[in-house]
Amino acid sequence: MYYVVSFAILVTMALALIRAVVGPSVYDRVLAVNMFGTKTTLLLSVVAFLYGRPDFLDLALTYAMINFIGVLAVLEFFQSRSIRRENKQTD
Amino acid sequence: MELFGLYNYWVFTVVLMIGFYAVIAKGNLIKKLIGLSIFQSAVFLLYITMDKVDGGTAPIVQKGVTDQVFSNPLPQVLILTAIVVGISTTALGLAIVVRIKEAYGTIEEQEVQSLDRDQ
Amino acid sequence: MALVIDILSWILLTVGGAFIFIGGLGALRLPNFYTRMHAASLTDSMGSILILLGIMLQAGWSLAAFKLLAILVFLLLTGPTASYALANSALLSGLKPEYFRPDNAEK
Amino acid sequence: MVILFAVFLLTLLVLTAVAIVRTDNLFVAVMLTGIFSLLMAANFFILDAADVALTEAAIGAGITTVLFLGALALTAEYEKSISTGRWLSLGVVAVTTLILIYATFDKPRLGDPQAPVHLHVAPWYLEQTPQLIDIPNVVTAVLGSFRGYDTLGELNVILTACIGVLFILGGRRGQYSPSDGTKSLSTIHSLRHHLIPKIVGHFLIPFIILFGFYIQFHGEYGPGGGFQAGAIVAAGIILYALLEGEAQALRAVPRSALMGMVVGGAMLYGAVGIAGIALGGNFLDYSVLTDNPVAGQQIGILIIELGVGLTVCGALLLIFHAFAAREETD
Amino acid sequence: MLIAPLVVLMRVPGLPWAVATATSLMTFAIAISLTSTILDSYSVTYEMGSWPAPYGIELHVTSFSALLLLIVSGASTLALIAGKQSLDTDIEHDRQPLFYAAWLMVLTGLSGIVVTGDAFNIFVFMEIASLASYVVISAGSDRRVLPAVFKYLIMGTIGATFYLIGVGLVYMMTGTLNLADMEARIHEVGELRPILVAAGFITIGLALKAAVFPLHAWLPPTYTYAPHIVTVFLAACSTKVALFVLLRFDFLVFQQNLSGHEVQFTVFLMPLAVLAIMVASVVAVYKQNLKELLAYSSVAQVGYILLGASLVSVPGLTAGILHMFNHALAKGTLFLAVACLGMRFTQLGLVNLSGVAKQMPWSMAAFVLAGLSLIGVPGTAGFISKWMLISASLQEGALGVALVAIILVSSLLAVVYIWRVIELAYFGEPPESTKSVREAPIWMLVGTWVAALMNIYFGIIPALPVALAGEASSSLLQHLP
Repeated sequence: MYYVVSFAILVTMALALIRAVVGPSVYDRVLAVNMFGTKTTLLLSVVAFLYGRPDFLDLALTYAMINFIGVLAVLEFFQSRSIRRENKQTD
Repeated sequence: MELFGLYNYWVFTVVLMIGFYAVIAKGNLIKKLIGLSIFQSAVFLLYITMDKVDGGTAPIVQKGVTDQVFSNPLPQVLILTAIVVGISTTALGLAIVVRIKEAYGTIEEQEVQSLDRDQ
Repeated sequence: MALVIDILSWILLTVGGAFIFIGGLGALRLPNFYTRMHAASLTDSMGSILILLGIMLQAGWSLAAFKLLAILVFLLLTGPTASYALANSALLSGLKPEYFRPDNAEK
Repeated sequence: MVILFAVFLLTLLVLTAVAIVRTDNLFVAVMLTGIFSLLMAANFFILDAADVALTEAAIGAGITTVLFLGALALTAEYEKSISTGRWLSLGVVAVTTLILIYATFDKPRLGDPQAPVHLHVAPWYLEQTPQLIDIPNVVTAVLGSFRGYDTLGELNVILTACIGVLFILGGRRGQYSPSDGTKSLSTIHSLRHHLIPKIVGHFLIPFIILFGFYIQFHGEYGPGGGFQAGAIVAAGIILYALLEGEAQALRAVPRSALMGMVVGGAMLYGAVGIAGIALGGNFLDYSVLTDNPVAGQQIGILIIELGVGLTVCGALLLIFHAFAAREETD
Repeated sequence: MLIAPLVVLMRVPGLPWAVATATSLMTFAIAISLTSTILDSYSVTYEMGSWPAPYGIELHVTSFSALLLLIVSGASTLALIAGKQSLDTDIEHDRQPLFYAAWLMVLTGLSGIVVTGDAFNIFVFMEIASLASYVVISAGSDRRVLPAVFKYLIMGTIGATFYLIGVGLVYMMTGTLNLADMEARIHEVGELRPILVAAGFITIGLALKAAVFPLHAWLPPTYTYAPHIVTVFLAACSTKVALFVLLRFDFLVFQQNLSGHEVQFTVFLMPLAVLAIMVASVVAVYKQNLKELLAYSSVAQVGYILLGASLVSVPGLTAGILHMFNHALAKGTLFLAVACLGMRFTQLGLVNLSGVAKQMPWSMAAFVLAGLSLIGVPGTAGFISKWMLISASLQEGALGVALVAIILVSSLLAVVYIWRVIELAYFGEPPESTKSVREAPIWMLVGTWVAALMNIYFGIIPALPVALAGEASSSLLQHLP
């Protein structure tokens, strides 16, 4: 059973990866990265049970966290950049 | 299965070389650093590949379970160290790139070189 | 009883997997950014809930179940937040035609 | 079956790497690097290296991405597609690839229990750790005690990087006098005007830091330890900086405190080592710390992990602030 | 006493010059005491954390490492004592604590590499040393230092990673990281392909770090634009330490286990060494910047060391190792003298230095002495090692004669490039702008002269380094048939 789920997750990861590579806009890529992170988290939870080592769920938690921080960092980068561009234009 | 057993090594080689190519062929300094970090990650893969044992599990002893096979802890320790070394190098490299940008106004290797030649 | 739980968790897992897969498909196939976002973020949340619930049923009452719950709460908090921030900043910079084309969005 | 997962993930890994090299948008490349790290970490996990996966996720996917973004904000976003000596480099790469592939055919198969790696030193660790040190996580035991000297060296590496970044970016600070324009930029410069991320973030930060401490002190029983914990706590504080702005985060945890953490952590490690000598053992010999060698080992590992955590966290944050501070005065 | 190299490792800095110098001095003292122990008993080992060798990390000090430790700590101490004023002018005051911290890290890294007996530990300390040296180099005031450091960083990291790959492959086949243990266990798998490839990777990686000829691109710009005192330290040590690891790996671990290893050594490394000597010497002759000239001369000197090693004989290797010591002395002195000049001149192009000997006689005199040693004039340290190199080459028959010819020609080239400097400095007319230049500060002169006199001392009484080098080379080659 776990196999089926993890396979679905893997395929979705591949799809997200394609979206991240293809783009076209940067936001698409951020979206894909976010999806990718969520999928990795899920995959890890599933595999932890697949291996019978549920104590490794810490890892999945870390991934979820890092993913969130990463996405926020990216967005913050965007905002500061667009603000800077506006400043340049108004100057 | 026999072929899959070597697949990791091939991936290691290919990823390593992709990173290496980025380092030596790309002119953009940040791209070079990205390549460098890929290059280093590939080595991590080599080490982690060695430590896998069939039917093994991560080397954390569980209470009450006796007949477990564990993967090799030593390469993992080495790679923990190597990851930290990797990020240290990256951070330092980025700091230098930022300074280069401030001093030259560009982060393309060729432009930096031509600016130097003009001096 | 154990069988019921097994079957229940299997159903949850399968449906969750299906959700996730559909979401991935949507994110790949839909025509523009906002629709893709719609596909990805909603199925993400639903899929995570289902899958993690499924595993929780398997885990029973234990530390693992608690951790799974933590992961679930975490995902449920961060996922929509990230989506919101993403959509927001896309909209803000959407003035630039590079990222957002009104004619595309109306299709 | 699991090996199929690995094969799948590895293939994705290669694709990501190719995409990273091919794109000329540096920003995209950095994001793909994040994906690359996550994939790598998932792979490590499947290959039974839980500790490494944790570290790679926290440091590789989290901190590295943030640092790259910080540097990108200071430099340029697009790469000009000048490649220097493309054919020569392709040639070098091809030759090296062939050599490496050549080497693979005598290598032990993945997971082969008869591989030399599994026969010589490693079994000793696995057998002796329960008796000599008696903590479940063998990785932590090797890291902290058997190869403690390496870890000390590694601490010095990150210390050096921290010193280096501060030194390199710290120069000529005076030449930037923030004008009014940049002031207003630095106030807008954060996500603080977004209510939802802010509230959620504030809700999460304590948990992240708490989780970091859990990883720190649970490192002997599960995957985790000083490095991971340091990176996670640092990530939590970086999140705070993202939400509230750089200056606010510095007010909460000032630079001098961070420097104190860095130096103090390293000192702590050293002090344990010296204590070993003072009590009649060798350098970094924890057995002599108490009457019972096993308990001594445990205490020693606990303390040095704490030192490692402090240093890593402090150093990463200092590096982050060094980049972010540049950005604001830019 | 054994602990003391480690005390240095502990010294977490944040403190300025005095502490740095004290620590460096302490290391030097330890190095001396270690050396005297080594002279009595062949080698010293120390088990970190009391774990037995292949499991824990072991420090392993042999006569070879003692020699290197002497070079490293001596160069650091001398450079620090002599260079305080020079560094004060190069680096802003508020950044100095960080600078000295990084300096100590270089010292830590280099001495760590030298004393350890564990392959992975070498990597860790190599990274400490190189990261810290990027930092101290980047303190240079010219903006061209930045691309130079970046190049060094890229090449250095590639080198280190190659080394790591090599170690990984060896570990994969032997299951151990301890050098001595590796040596014993590699027998069984010596003929397998991963080991061959590993040998290749380790050699290339370390050759990158050591600036062996075709891989030397990072060295000249780095040395040229680094702060003068940093150049003194690095020129004296960093490539030598990489060479040390290279020789140790090649001879101890791979030597008797790979068939045809000597042939590879001779076929690959000797031409490289010869090319390095010739090409770099010729380039040095044409360089217009004093430091760049000396940097290219360094590349040539690395060639000499490698040439000695590639003879794969005890006298040859002894000569090579001895040349490490002597070159460190000569180059250290030369760069110290340059640092004295650098106190008074911002531009170190040869043109600017015209007639400088009239204003700064003492600095230039030291430069001349060290230059003589570099050329290999009898009575200086450089003569001893070149003489040994020549006599070792002569044992090799016809090939040896050719090598001797090359050594002589390159020595002539050295005469030419040193003479260019001397000619300008002594016989050139000082331009108006430099009339007011005074002699360098007294402490720098004292430091420079101590170094210069050491050149003479070890030229006349070379017993200590010769003994260490001889013992080192015979132990490296103990398995030779």
